[in-house]
Amino acid sequence: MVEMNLNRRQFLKLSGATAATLAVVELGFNEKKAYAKTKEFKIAKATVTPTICCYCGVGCGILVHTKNNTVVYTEGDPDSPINEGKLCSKGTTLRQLYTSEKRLTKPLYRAPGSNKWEEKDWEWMLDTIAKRTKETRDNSFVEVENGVTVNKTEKIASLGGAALDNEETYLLSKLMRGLGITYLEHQARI
Amino acid sequence: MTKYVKYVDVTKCDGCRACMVACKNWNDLPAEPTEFLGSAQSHAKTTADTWNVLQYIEHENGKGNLEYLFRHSSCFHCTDAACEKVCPENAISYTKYGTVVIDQDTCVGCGYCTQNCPFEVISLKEYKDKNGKEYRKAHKCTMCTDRIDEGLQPACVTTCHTGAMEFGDKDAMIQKAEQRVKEIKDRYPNAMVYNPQGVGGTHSVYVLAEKPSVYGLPDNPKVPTSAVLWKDYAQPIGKAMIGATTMAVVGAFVANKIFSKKANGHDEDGGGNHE
Amino acid sequence: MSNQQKSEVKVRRFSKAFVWAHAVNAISFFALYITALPMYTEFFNWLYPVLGGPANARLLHRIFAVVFCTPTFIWVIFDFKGFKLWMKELITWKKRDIQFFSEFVKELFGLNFKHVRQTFFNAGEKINSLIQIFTAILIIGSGIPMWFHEYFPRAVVQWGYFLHNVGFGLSIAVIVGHIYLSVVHKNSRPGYSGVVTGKVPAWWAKDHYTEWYEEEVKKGNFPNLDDPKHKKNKGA
Amino acid sequence: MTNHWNDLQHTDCALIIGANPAENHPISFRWLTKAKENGGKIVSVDPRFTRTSSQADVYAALRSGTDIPFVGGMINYAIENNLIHKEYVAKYTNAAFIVKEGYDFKDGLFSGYDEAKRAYDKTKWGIETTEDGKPVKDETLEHPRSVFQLMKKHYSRYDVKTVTTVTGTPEEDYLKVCKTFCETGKVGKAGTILYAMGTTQHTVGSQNVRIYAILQLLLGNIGLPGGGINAMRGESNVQGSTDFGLLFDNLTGYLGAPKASVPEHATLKGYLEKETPKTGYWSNKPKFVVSLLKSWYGANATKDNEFGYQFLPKGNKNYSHMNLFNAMSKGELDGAFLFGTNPIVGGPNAGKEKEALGNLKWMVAIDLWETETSAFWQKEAGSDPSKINTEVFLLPASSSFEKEGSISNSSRWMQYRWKAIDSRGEARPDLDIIHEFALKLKKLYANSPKSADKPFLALDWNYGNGEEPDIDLVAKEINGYDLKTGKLIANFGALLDDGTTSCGNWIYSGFYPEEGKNKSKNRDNKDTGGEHYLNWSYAWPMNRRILYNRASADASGQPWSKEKAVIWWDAAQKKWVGKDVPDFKAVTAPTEPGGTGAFMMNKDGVALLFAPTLNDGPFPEHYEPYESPIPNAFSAQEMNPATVIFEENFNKRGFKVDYPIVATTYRVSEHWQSGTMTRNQEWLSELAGHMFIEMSEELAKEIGIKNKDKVIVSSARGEIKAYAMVTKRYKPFTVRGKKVHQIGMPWHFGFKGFATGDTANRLTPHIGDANTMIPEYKAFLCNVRRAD
Repeated sequence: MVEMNLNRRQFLKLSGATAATLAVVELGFNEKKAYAKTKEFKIAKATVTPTICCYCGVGCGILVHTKNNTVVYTEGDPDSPINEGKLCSKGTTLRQLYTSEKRLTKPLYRAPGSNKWEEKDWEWMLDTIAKRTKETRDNSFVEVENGVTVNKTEKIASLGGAALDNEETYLLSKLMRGLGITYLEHQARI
Repeated sequence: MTKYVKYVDVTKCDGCRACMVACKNWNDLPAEPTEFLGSAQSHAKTTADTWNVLQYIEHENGKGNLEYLFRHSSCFHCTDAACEKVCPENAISYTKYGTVVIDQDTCVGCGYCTQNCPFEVISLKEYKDKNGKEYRKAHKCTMCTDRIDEGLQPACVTTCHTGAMEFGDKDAMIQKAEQRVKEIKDRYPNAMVYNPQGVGGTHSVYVLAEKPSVYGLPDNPKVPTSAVLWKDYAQPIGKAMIGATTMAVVGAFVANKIFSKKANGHDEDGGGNHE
Repeated sequence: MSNQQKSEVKVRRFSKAFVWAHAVNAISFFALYITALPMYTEFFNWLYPVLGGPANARLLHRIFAVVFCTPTFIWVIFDFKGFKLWMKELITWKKRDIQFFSEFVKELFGLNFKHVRQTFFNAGEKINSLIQIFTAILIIGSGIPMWFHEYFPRAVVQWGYFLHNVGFGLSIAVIVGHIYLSVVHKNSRPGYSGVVTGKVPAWWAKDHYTEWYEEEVKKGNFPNLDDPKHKKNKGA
Repeated sequence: MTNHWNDLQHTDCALIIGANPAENHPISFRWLTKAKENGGKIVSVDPRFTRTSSQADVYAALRSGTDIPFVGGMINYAIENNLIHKEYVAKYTNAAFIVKEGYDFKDGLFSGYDEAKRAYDKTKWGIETTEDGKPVKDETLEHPRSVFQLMKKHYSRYDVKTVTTVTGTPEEDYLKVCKTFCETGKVGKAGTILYAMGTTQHTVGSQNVRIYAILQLLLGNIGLPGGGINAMRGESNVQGSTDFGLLFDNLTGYLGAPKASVPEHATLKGYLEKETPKTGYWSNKPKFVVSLLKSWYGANATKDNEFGYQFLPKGNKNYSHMNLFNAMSKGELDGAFLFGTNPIVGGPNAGKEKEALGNLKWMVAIDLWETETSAFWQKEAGSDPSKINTEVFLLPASSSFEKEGSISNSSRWMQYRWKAIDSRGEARPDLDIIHEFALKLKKLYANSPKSADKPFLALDWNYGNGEEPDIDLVAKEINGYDLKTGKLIANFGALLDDGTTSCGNWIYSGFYPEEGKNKSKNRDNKDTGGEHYLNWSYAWPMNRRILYNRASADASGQPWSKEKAVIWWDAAQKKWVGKDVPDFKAVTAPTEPGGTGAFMMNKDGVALLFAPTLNDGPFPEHYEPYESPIPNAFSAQEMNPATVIFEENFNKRGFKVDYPIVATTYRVSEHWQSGTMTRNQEWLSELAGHMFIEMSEELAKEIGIKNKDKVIVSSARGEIKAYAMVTKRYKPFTVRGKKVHQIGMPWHFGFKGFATGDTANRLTPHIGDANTMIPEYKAFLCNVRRAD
């Protein structure tokens, strides 16, 4: 998207250089490579993308440094007025959300009574889920109750979403209500 | 060259431990298994893979009030660094910023530094090379000297949100510390600047809320006398002695040649006129 | 005047056990020396690759450290008498021992000197022994806390480094002299076979350890060199 | 939050109660530390001496579940010592309103209570009105039935002695808190109250928040910089997800979901009439509702079909979390979707919730990790897989920086996240998953003639042609369009109820006012005055940073003080000007009708000291928790009389004889919620790798436990094993002359991830607040013994 690129360019202009310039101002010197180094500077040539922390509700700005298709560093966004480049322990480790060996990388399916996961492809998973949803909805749908149009199913629940983006929560809320689901809850309640 | 100091005001620290993970994140340090220590503290002290550790201390002060104290503990970057002194390979050196760094290529993992650091912040780590052979390297906080080179502050300072840590010109930071101690004397009567002169001052200067012993810090740390005797006396004298003996032997050899020529015809065995 | 003529008669000076103990001691000492040398001075850093890297050097050093501790036991177990004699000698000091030194210096530099009558060990050897015992204790004693630092207070470990260093400096100084005298110096060179085979030329033993030699003669163990049948080329 | 994070630096006193921001919202302490440097004070009130307490000027302990006595006593103190901001109270609150005869309060019960239903008839708490429906007022506040006098009387019972014997707070500490915080009642001073789940997770959770608000209103602290009442959100977008209607009872933007149980809701007309107040900003509700229906049902929403109103599901009961699991445990549910949620660690009485999952026929979990919940059928969970017939679909989701989109923080700032990297493995953004799932369903239902399928088929779903939805189209739909011109709508002020405008969430409308101007992407961080950073991101509503900021000025429109000025009436320009977007009609002069209605969202333009809308009374009143070690000192009503009590088998209740120790749960800095996001990371697991129970040295001694021992904590619901953390930071309370011990524990742990441990919620009860049904995690009874 053009707009995003523009935005990123603007960002880089404002703060990509920033980390360096800011610090130079603070330290009062800018001695480049005063002596030979054996290693390349860790975040040299990395792409920097601003994000917002996914943990608590403070909403700290974070810079994600990516290089060679992995995340090499994450740090506070010095441009964000909320955290001014500072972070807590959780925000600082955002990198491991990407790098953790525990990340799920494939859709998994557990058959009734089974004691293990099976890898499945997305297509099969979504098709099957859609089928189950339809079955349950169709079996349980109530159009009218005591003379009032209610158009609901009380046999499907949707839980969670406090970590989703606004756009996602919007679509989720719209879809679930669109299906007639009344058991619609998320972490705000608990 | 300007010397820099990491200023740590423990009274502003709220114990969030971002400094600990920022360090790991910047330096790509792995996590290590930790035991439950009976408090929020994760590691008893710094290790080869954990270059700074946040201490949590419950302390009842003179008035019987509870203080919950925190301290970011890591290498002090001493002006007279025992580790630098004892390193047999000159792998440890002072940078122009005043930081003390270990050259990983030169380090042989002997562990002399780990045993002589008055603050016990250096640790050895065992590695395996590609042939499965084990080797060791000493590790500690580098004060992110690679970042300083690029005009950035150490990762821990950069992430500290309360302003408990700052990084800057040595004199300014020391002045700041002294000023801060004055401000907090009411609340912390034992507050002090910890910049021990026994090691020539440090490049991590602390504002402590309590006496150093409360934090498990030595009151007057210094380069161990044994290390001074060893490195400043024993080793040079030893080397001189080897030199001297060698010289004596060489001298003796040469002298023998000379005298044996002069005494040609004499009994080579020396004076036969014994008895 | 050829040595050949002199070497004809040999006498047993050291037991096999001693020879072994001495050899183990010497080899392990040098192994320790070489494996530590690159750490002692950068001048010898080239030894690291030779030794297979610092880790290997450390491993070898530790293996030889254990070996270095064994000679005393070898001697004690297999030649307790010899060991006892050594111990006795080391604590027996007489006037002639002091005299020895002034003559020794002359001898060392090839000047004219006279043999001071000595027992089994001469005063020089006794000093050598004492210093080596002392430095060995120093080195072993300090090496243990260096190796097993987790079981010792830090101060002990720290002083260990110092003492190891001192012990090492002292011992190497003494050993340089010891070796010189045993294998290089013309006067003592003949005795070198003593630590290899246990036997030395009788005439040499008599010159250097007169008292001991005569005692052995009295016991009938050694030939009397003053006996004309043995006296061939001796004298000036 | 009425205010925002940066604004905390302006406070003269921050009362932190029911929260531990130093540990759970650490960056807030950047601003609180600044406040301290500016001379502000920090007061920490918590059962346990926390890291927040360590940074505080004043600390006071209170027993869990006693916020109402604690703050009620402060209200009494402020009134008795004349520390309230009287003019503010008289003008901007309903203190001057006269309550109708018939209102009464006796022995813990307000008038209108029906014991059988455990519910009040709220009409018994009416306000006297004039013939034209305006409230009758006495601005002298002297009328005996004035809200102020009734309130004064109500809280006169909360004297320091009674309060401290209930809360267990040392009297000296309590008075220090009262004195320090009530000083902010002075003009020119502002105090803030920061709270979190320690406040809300009680059977009286809503009233806890209410009583903070009452105190703040009395001290004139709402609407001011450094003031307000600030709920610190625990999740990055729990604000947004609530705004967007992920709770059963709200559509987006807090528009109530229609109910089958309310007869008027049978039609759109009836619904709008019933739910729309005549006055106040909510009188615009029909515009928001119709615009939302247009967003959801597009061309299928017409005037003739009530704009698709009938397509919406109408429930007839409370579908909240605990009811949901209760229904599940009875086998009433067949399928469930779980989007990044882990209820068998995070839900109350988690052991029972785990069992309930086995009654599902199918379950879809969308997550970054294999969670305890998605693995509930495994042996590790204590289940027998062969006996569980639930089909489980686990879909790998992208992390927050592997996709783009916006989130709304506690300050209501809507900030954009750009995509930094392609998703790990086959993970996909939730947006894509929801979209593709919707398309597949659309295909399955396509051309269905069944009337039951009509509502779903009518759902407008057009987010581009690719498999991946165009997120920009979603964003624009949320902002809304002028359907006549097809252009984006400027803001919710332009919405209409005739079907000519659409808007997915009215409170956000305005963040995307024209093409290419998604304001959540704004990154200009220059201070625009007052540290409000108006050009950084977008704050709903209307980019306002301090809610109710009209109250920062007096009735004549001038700031109460220079120090705390936010907006003021500029007579020359004839409009409100200042450092923030006015929370007021910009051109309404103070002298005009409604010109002093600082709380314009409320019907009468004033804040409610007396709130006849809550289920459990117009004034907060103290009741003991569901499980309490002590009888209620204030009345014969032990627990909140309006709380729903679940049947015994799902929720066993513990009593003091077996479980004499008060317990609470909380979070640690390094872990987040049910721990899935953090226990699956090595660095954070390393920092906080063990489940522990914090207890006082005194309790440890009594039961013979040493620090680091393993202990077993039991409640009526279950038991867990953990390390004992014996600390000086917990002290036993003296409550009504008796020693009461309290322990605390983190609730992050489960059996998956790098850091594992027993789940604290196996102990917590299935009982909730009388208004919100939020579970009472923060005060329950337990026992502790050594694990051998």
